[in-house]
Amino acid sequence: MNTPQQPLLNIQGLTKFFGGLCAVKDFSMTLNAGDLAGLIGPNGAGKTTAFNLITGIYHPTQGEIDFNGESMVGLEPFEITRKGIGRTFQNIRLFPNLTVLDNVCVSYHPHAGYNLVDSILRNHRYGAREKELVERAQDFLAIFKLEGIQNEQAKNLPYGEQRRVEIARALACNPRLLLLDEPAAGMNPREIVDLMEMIHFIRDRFGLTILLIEHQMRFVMGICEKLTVMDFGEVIARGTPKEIQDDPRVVEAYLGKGAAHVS
Amino acid sequence: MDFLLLSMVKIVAVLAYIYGLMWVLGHTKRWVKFLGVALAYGIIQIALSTEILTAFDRGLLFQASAITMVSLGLNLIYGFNGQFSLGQWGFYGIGAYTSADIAWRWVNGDASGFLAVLFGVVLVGFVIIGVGAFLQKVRGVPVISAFTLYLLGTVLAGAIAVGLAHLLSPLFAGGLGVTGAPGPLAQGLPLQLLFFVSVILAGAFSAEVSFLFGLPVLTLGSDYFGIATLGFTIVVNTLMVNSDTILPFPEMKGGRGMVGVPQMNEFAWLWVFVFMLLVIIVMRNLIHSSTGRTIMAVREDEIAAKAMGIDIAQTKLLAFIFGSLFAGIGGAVYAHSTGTSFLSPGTFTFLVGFNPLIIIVFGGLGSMTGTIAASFGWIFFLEGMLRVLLGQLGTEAPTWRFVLYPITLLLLMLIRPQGLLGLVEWGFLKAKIHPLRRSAAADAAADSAKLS
Amino acid sequence: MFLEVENINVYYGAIHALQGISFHVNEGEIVTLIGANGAGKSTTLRTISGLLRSRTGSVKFKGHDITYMPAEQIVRLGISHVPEGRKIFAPLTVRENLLMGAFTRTDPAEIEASMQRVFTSFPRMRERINQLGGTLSGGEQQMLATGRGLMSRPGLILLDEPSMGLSPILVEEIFRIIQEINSQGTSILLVEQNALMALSIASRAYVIETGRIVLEGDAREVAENPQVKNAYLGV
Amino acid sequence: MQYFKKTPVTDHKPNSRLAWVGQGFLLILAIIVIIILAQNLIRSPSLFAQNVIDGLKLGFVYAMIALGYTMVYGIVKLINFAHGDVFMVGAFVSYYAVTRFSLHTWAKQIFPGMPDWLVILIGSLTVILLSMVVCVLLAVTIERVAYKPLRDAPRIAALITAIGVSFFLEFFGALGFVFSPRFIPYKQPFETMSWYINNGIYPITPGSMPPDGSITFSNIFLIIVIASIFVQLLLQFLVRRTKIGIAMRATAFDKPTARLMGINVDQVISFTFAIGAAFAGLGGVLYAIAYPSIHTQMGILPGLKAFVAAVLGGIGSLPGALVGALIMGQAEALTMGYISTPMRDAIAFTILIVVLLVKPTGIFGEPEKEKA
Amino acid sequence: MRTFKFLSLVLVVSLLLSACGGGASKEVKIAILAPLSGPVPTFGVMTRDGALLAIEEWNAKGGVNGMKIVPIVEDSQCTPDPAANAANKVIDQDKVHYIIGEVCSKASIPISDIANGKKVVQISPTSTNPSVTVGTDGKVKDYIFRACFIDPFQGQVGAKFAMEKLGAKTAFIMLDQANDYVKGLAEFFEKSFTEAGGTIVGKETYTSTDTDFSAILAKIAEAKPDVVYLPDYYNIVNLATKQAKEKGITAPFIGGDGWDSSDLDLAAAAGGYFTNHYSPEDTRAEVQNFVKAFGAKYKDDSGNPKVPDALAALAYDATNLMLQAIKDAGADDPTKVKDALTKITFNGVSGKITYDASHNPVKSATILEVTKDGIKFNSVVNP
Repeated sequence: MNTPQQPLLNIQGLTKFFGGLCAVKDFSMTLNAGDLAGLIGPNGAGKTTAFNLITGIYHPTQGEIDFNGESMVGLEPFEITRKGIGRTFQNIRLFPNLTVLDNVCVSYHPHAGYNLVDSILRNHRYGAREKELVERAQDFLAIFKLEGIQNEQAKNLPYGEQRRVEIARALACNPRLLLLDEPAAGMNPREIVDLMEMIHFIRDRFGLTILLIEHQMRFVMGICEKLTVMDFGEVIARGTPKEIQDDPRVVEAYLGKGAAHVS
Repeated sequence: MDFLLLSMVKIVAVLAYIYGLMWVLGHTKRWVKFLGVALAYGIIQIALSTEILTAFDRGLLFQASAITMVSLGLNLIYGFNGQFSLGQWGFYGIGAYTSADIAWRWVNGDASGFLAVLFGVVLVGFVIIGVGAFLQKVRGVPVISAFTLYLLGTVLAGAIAVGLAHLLSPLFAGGLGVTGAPGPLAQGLPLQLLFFVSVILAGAFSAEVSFLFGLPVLTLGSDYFGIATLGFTIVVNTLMVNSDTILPFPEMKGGRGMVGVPQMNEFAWLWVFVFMLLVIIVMRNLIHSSTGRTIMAVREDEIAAKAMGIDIAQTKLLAFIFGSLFAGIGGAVYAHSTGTSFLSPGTFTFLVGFNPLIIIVFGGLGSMTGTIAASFGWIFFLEGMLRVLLGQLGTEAPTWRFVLYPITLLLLMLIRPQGLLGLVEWGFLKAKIHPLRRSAAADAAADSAKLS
Repeated sequence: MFLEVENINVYYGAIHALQGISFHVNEGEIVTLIGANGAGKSTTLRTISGLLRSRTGSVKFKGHDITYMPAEQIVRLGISHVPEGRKIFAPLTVRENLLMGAFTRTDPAEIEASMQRVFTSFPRMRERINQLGGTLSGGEQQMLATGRGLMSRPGLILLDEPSMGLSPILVEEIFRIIQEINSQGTSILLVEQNALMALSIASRAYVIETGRIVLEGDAREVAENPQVKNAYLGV
Repeated sequence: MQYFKKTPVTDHKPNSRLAWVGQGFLLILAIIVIIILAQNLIRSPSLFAQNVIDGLKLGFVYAMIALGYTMVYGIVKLINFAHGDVFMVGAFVSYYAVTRFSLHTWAKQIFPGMPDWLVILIGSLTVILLSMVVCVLLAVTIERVAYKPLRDAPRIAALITAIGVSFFLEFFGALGFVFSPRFIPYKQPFETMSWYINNGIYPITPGSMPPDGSITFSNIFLIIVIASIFVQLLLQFLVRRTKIGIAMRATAFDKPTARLMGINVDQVISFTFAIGAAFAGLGGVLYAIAYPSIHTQMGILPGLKAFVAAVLGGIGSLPGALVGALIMGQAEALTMGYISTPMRDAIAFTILIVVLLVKPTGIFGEPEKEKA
Repeated sequence: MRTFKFLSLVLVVSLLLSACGGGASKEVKIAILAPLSGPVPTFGVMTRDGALLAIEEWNAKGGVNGMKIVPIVEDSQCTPDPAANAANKVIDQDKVHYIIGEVCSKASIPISDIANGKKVVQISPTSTNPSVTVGTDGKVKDYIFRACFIDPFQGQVGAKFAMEKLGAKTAFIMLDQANDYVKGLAEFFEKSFTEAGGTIVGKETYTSTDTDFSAILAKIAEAKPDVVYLPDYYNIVNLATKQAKEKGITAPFIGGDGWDSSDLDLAAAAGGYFTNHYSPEDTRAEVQNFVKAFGAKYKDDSGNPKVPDALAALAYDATNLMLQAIKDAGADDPTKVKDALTKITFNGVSGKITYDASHNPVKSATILEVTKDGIKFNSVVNP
């Protein structure tokens, strides 16, 4: 475990240019272990780009990302994941033709405990470890109330279940930091309440640090302990939900000027 | 019309045979499994020995088996891993020529082919592991540089292997005899054992070539990868045509075709059956494992796979290597089971190379059953049924064979673009359906979660 | 009625994205659909413009049933869809983009006149006329997309998230232009995440949540609705 | 404030170590190629020039076929394997137009007083036009029957269909009553003339060889170059200046949005096939004139090479198709001239692979966007 | 499992049925294996037509030994696998004892292995590869014969003609490395030419799918040989000679029997010479009757009588040889037929044919000259 004074995630001066376009500009953020933080901002503000930079899908033009005291810059996405950063995607990216169980099992691959030779020979080790792996995955699905649909193809699930599978899959990577990209998109209020409970639950149960992007203010304000607001690739405010709500810049950027008099 | 009926019955029978074989392989009782496999082998072996199955059927059966292995390999690369490859036929050819040359030299009193490939395969294997470990340590090496290092290592290893082979091959001279008068090692059971080894070596050789080729080329986008691999097939074919001028293999006789390739003869079905079964089992075991899941995950969504901690480059390479291994084994088995001791580059041109692709799309991408069934069905339809049918219709009709074939192809694609069997799997090939599991821990966890 | 959408159900594969949505737009008004990401706002627009098919119900425009009409014909009837994310033809110049907007029209002189009108609304476009669409900034792209949508001289414009990724000044600008377009007699169906801004210019509003309309009414009333406030600011 | 501030890493490239190894490897390859070429250039400049001219001829023919591939691929992402066979049909149509119907001299029959050169010019243009029209009809039919029903199916299904169509055209054409299985000596609508350059341009007369160090070329070479450049310019005009051309580019970029503009995407796609086929028809006639032995499988290899050229140049890009084709032509001609003829396909593909490794989407290709 | 049992039953029953269906003894079946698809369907069609003509003529005369001759045509694609399948099919399924074919050596070799193993007589009309009739062990395959020259003879004749009649001192050879017919001729031409004191000033290879020979021709223009030896089929000859004319190359081209075709481009190849089995101008009755009968049976695109080429002539001869041997043997018995073939003396279109120990025909060669107006007889060279 990292010492309290050392943040789990420390991002400094992160900048990303696409061609001439600056998608993320001098983005900084620190997360301590156990934080439940939110990243908000209008569409196109650069939030997802920031996620992609943290997870290595894009390589930053400038800046540093330290996770657990180690630099993540230049690492391949799969290496970053193996170091302990899991994520979900804005527009659900499950493996549509695989079953729910297999979707989760894929994440266990680095910890499968048996290698290629074992699987080809189907030896004892394969049998034992594969069984263990599947059982672990099944336990996991049970936590998310997905055990009944474990043999369904992911593409045949309704939206809400797909979201849950995606979160389960990300958690199966055994991350310390979980990045959730719009987990509540397309959910109805009831599902959102469930989701909020679930996020609290997984954070406590797995000892996670969570960073999420979300548009549903109800959700964000209700769940996050600290917030960072982005607009045009830049951080314009940070603080607790209460502070953010009262920040005029945020109100202006997020709701537009017309809203100023409403709230 | 009894010919038509008969050939249709043959198609159905061969599919039933495969179904039975897969069913029996998937049986939970071990003795049923072994007995069933032995029976499946035995039925055909007896039918072949007693000539109930004629040489015509035998030819179709063996060709279908060879193409099954190639197509399975391609399905692993394309159907399961999503890499559109047209290079499979090249690896098939490499396998065929490698094994043919090993065996040809062997029966002609020269062990150097065998030794060179053996040492080559082993040494290159070391090179791959060694350079791989080095690159792992250095990290962040561009693909072309990595390729260059592997290439240098391979060339070095190849040179050492050839040197060693020339040094050691006289040791075998006594046992091998000379051309026309083969010694004890070059005939009978030892020769059959050599076939076994050389088929595996040829497969391994194909796999190593595919590693070297795939390493840089797999970084290309889908269609570009397809064209690059098509280029590979064409380059391999060109080298075959010029094997006696550009390459130093006079016994391959270049474009005129290699004659005198040793044949498995009475053991042919044994080896064909064993290797086909081996390929099916290895591939099935591979797919239904953790690695297999990653292979499919890469097909489904590369970015999501990356985010789940999967090394995309390694996974693609792995599927490509295994696919090529199967192609190489298929080619090697083919070379020794044609029954005509003749191998010609004409078999390995790129146009014929579309066949495995057509087969796997027919059978259904990502379906092993589909591939196996389509391989047999396709050969028995095109080379069996259509040939027999049109042969009956007069002297002009055979010209129509390749007019009817593409029409069938078009209709099938229009009716079932997702392939005949889609994702259906038979018996043994089915993925395990895991029963619901409710452990105490899970219950407790679920309770504590209090999720509605 | 000008545009009437009745009980449409749209599926993405197994996902039931729109669950029986009905609403209408009268001639000359601005109607806004608001709701969270993924609620089905864009899906509704895509269904109206013919890119998606509803399994049930009907979409009627000026008396024509356009439920099963291909998108390219719906444009000819006078519905112009300015899609989410602008969807500028990046390899085409500004001028070519605008010409594509007028694809359904044949008279070059009139097309030229429309283009001049667009340039009056968006003077920036005139400066960039030979620049490639892909090289424009976000705000310019939105202007181009809106201008392109106007080029077919539509009776109804479907605007999907015109403020996305734009700076507040630009958002103001865009909304000013939207009002201007509307004042010239074009009806507007506006989908907007910047809810309160949208409500400030709309006459009527519908709130969509997970594929259903949960609230509808006069824009001012909707804006005052506590639920809406809660949803958009979490207060 | 510390003085030695840790400067942020600029432009993180994940792959940067040991890059010199790969660069060195490519450099050595390039140096070998340059040395071989330079040596031969010095040894016999006229032979080198001759090879370059022959390569140009080949390259411009490829360019014409490559256009069809690149346009179709650009718009529907389909490798249209049947394109080479459409090209073959073009050659056959012109052959029958000339031999059966003497279409190349129709003007003579109607206006007997017309000068010969005009008759031949009009006749040849008629023949070419007829081939183009037939090819267009054929291609549009193929598109409607075989590809359109599969537009929403997996891409591979359309590819397999394309292979099927290709087989069908080859072997249906080979039936006795359709075209013929034979290698038919092509009857040109006009006479071949050739010249040599050796301190001036002189015609080659039969029975005497041009002096040493001459560079020869023929009217066919000129026609191919002119036609190919003309087609390029025409197509550039079409896609840059005309409404349908702009619509093609819009459709290629984004089909749903194109539909929102009122563009009938199906029609645009058919139109693209038609244009590609028209140029394939023209290419077929010119190819047959240049290489006058036609048979039903004549389209396979030129088609494949043209496609490779299109990929080399960056598929979807029109200038790319031209540049790629010219590179292919030079690569083949120089390989034939200085390495070994049988290796020319192998060398051409090796060049392709090397180029793709350095620039994964071809010379003029747009880089593929990564989406997350 | 029930369906499985049912299917096996059906299989067994149908196998039994098929085994019972024997042919009537009043006919003799001859299989014609030709590449009707694959890379060279034209050769296959010509071969098939020549062979069918011969069979038709024999049937018109009452068959062989009173038995009607039934032709069975199969597509062997000029590719080993389909050729083997075709051979197996006609032998196993149709119970054929006599095979005419294939054109390409790479198809004839697998067929010959199968046919020889099954004691089926095969005459390949045009495959020149020695491996067709001689096994890998160096022993002659008893049942396999061919109707064409083997390479050395044509190569020698070509070289002799070039030196003696054309007075050539230098020659340039163009060859297709992958085609053993071409390669064989080229090899023996080179050998004879250099042995007789000539010089080979250049040797360039191409492949059968090539259409552009300019690089090779540029080298020829530079080397300035007295003759160019191009022993390939007419399709290559058409292309190469046409391009040579464009480059102003005046050296005459010399080739082999592959040139013989009604599709030879006379304008391009004019001034060339080739060795052949016969000349359609030959006044021998065999030749004239054949040309006439062929033209009467087969029409070209414009409805004119088709002129047979070397492939048709050789297939015709091969079929006649086979039938003559069956007649000589007096029975439908492959063993006797192959013995009869070794002893045969037959006056065919391509001359008087006898077989040597390696089952290669011994016959004379004709030299033909190509002119703008047609192919003219030049001289006859005897072995």
